[in-house]
Amino acid sequence: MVTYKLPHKEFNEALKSGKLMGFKCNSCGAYTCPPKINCNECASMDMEVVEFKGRAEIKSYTIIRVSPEGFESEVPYIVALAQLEEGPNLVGNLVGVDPDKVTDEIIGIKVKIGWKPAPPEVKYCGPIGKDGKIKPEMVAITFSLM
Amino acid sequence: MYKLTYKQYFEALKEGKLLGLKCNDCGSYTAPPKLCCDKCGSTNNEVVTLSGKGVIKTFTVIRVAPEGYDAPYIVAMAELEEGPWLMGNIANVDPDKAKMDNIIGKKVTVGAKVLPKMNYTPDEGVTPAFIIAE
Amino acid sequence: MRKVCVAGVGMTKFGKSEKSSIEMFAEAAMEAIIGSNIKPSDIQCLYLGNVFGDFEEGQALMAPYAAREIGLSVGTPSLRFEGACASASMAIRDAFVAVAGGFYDVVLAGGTERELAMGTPLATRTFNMATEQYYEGMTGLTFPGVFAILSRLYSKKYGIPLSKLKERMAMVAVKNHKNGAKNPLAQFRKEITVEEVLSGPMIAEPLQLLDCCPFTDGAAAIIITTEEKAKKMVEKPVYILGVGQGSGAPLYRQKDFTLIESRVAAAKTAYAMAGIEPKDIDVAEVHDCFTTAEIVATECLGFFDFGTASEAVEKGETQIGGRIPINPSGGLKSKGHPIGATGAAQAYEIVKQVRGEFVERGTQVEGAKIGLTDTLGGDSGVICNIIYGIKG
Amino acid sequence: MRKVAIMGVGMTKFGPTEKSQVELFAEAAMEAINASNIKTKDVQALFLGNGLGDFEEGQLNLAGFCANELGLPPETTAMRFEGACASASVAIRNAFLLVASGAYDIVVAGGTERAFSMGTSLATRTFAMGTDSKYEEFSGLTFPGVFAMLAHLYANKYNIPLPKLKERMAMVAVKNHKNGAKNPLAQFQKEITVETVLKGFVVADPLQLFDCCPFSDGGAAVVITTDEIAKKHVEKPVYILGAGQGSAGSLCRQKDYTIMPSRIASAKQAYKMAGVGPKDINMAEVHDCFTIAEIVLLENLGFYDFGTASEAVEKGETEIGGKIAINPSGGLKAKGHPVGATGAAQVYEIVKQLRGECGARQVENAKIGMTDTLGGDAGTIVNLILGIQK
Repeated sequence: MVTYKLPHKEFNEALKSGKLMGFKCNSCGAYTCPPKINCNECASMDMEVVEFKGRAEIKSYTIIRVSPEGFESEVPYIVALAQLEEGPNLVGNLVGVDPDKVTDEIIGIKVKIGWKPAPPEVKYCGPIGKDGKIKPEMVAITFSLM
Repeated sequence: MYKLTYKQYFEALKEGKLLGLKCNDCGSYTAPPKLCCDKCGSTNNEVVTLSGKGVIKTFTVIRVAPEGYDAPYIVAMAELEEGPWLMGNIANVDPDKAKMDNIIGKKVTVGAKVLPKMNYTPDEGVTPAFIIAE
Repeated sequence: MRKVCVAGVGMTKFGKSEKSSIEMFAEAAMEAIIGSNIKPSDIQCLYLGNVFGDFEEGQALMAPYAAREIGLSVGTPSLRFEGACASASMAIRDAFVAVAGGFYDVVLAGGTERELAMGTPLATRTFNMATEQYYEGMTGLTFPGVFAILSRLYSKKYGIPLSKLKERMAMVAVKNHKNGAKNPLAQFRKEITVEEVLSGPMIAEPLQLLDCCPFTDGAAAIIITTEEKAKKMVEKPVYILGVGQGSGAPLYRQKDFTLIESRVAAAKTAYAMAGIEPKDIDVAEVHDCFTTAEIVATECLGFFDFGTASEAVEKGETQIGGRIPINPSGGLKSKGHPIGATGAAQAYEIVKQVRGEFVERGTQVEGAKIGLTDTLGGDSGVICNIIYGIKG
Repeated sequence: MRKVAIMGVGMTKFGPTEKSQVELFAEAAMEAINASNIKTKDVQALFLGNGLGDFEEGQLNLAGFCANELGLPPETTAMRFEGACASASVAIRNAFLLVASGAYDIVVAGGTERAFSMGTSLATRTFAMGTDSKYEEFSGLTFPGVFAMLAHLYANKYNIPLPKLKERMAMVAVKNHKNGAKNPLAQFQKEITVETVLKGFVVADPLQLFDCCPFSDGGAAVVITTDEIAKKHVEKPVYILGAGQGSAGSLCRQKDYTIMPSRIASAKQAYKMAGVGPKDINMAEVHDCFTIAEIVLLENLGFYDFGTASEAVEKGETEIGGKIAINPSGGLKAKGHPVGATGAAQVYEIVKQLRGECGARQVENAKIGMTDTLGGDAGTIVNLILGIQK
């Protein structure tokens, strides 16, 4: 049997304890984050789990003003694309910045990686508890200014 | 192209009229409606009012219900006098007293039951309600 | 491989419908069957695109119900394909492969979708399911959001000021509404102006309401068959000259997605199979789910150099009568976007274009012989390109 | 048409899991790829079965994500097929067809599902979406309900007293749990008795808890290729000898569904292509979503005359070592039923059986095996016939 070295649940648990985890490939040296079953660059399974520095640079962003079901109370919010120092990109919420005041000057800004729980009203996205709401293990990656 | 859509079929059922299609090519009846005759595939059909009478062929009592429904209730299939089978609920039997010998083979008339719009459905829900003749 | 043709095509009016997904598909399918001068019993397999039957109508397992609705026999395999917005194109491409490979002679392919009854919050949530859920879904990313991020990347990369880019994006919407106004099957049949686009409510900055395609109900279908059979069925069979399909990564793994690798790969496969180049394409229906998506698509498909497509829009090169007319049907933007049906509706348009059937409507691309469809599923998780052509 | 073979197969343990559907499929697929002695870049297409990824995880467009997860190149064709519980079998049959016709040489096909975490109420509702949503849904029909009505229909038609039929149905569950107890990947690895079944709470009269298969999580995958390529990579290729698929409409239009025309048509296609008949099949993995379902399908597939299969169960003819071993893996009942993956797990079992790799649950001298997968209330039926010799 083939087994994940770092499934999403362990990735999220590490993230909640302040650690951004991913892979370094022993074949080509590239980094993969978030994890997948093999290297994002060369598809080798010969990878080791490593802790990332957790620092990135904003490459692009948007402000969501019409939200999906479950995210109504969050509007407006910023979703951004950021590149980690190790190379991979992440999609996350830019937090600590007023969505109504953000400008294109944010592109290129350095951020650190964190997390926030998924809004409790969101459905269909993971394990559902007896109360009908999702269990708190679903998280979103966040970016905050350094 | 449709002579009878699901919406028109249920609007009529709510008014107490069971509609169906009669095929002008092979003579057989199709209900609930389709684009073509269920037997021969012809689109040469006309809308007719069916007798609304049938016989129960099989049933079950649902005791673990889907989201949005309260168990127990009876789901059954009836064969109409004109030939087609319909699925619906039996309206006038206590689910806890439903047994093969007091349900299967019984004559029924077809009415309608209306449910409020639920999640993941575009409209209110309508289903045939079978009433077992006394 | 055998030569493969499209015989008949069919499509419902797009927009709000009181009919079920299956009823809409059955109407489009019967139009295609009648247009091919065949009977339902001649069809050997059904390839159906559908995305949200479950959320929209509580209906999974759409394919066999659709097959039996139009009277195909119980021994007819029926397959539902889900590749988000590219579902119908996947179905068409797979049908092509099965006919080319000799497994089937006559197949029905297409798609259906009924979105409007869901309402905007649930529709936005369910559409968002086509992005990756574990590592990006919980940010609340929406599809307008995906293309909003793309717009900023594009503006930055090519040094086009955002205000300039936004004006050109608006011109995409204006062009597609102009075409759609002449299409009786389109959801929106009203011309709009650049000012209207730029004064619309903000959806996901910098995308405004009229940068976005609508939610739509509708269905479309085509009959795919061998060259030999098609010639007997119809006067003007349309050949499927090339197909290509690619698979993309989640957004965060694509890095610079102004250059969509899966689209470049899919288009390359299709061009190579057809033995032609981008310049040989006379007309294209491309995936303009958002105005900026059309700009980026036309570069990935090789119609314009990277970074230059927005300028080409401004110069009118993508208008009917321009260098390469894009979305003469009105595109997703104005014709509408019932996601599971979109690829089949693109095929419907291109088949009719190369047959020269839009002269009266006033949207005929003169002398069009070869046309391309481009359909994107998710944030480029699936890309499907199909090239259609007519002899002579 | 080219000859088509299966090289490697892979499968996760079935049962509740904390992994995502993509992760489950990737593990199964990598196992199949490794067992085929090929690399991910050799794979040209990925055909994935998935039933309800949207409700389960809010995840659509799964095929592309699985392709990327495995590191397949961007020009790989990746497609998701949904045919309710038959999704993976639809994917595998499509892979067979496209390899046979020469479009692809190496394809990964399989399925994934994470049904367990939905909870019974939402799972029951969403599973019921495999029935007709216009004309049947609002009766509150559930899948146990579909087969409960079938049990009443069957008892009435063949004049078998309901208590007798229920006892024989219980024996189907007992047999499948007995087999599942020997399968380390099964969700339930515990034997049960007829009494256990008849004591369970009623889900839909007359079906009780142990008449029903569970909600499961799991992934399974197979690598499908040509005869020629398979022989170069593995010692014991398993050949796909025949494939069939049928389509049916709403339950009410099927009328007396103790006879399922879509299943009969599908099996006929598969037998014809393979050039064999029901009596040539040594073992089968069949769709025992409910105990009565196994009884009825044995008749539809031609293993038994109509009305006689429940008696054959009582006589032990469907046990390992009996006349025809049915569900040596434990079936959906004990192995589990992650709907989108089920068909691939059936193929996994038949391939392992034909190769003689099943240990305690090995069917001796098996040469030809069959799979039978049902989607919805017989809306989609797929049958595959597999053999160790061409």
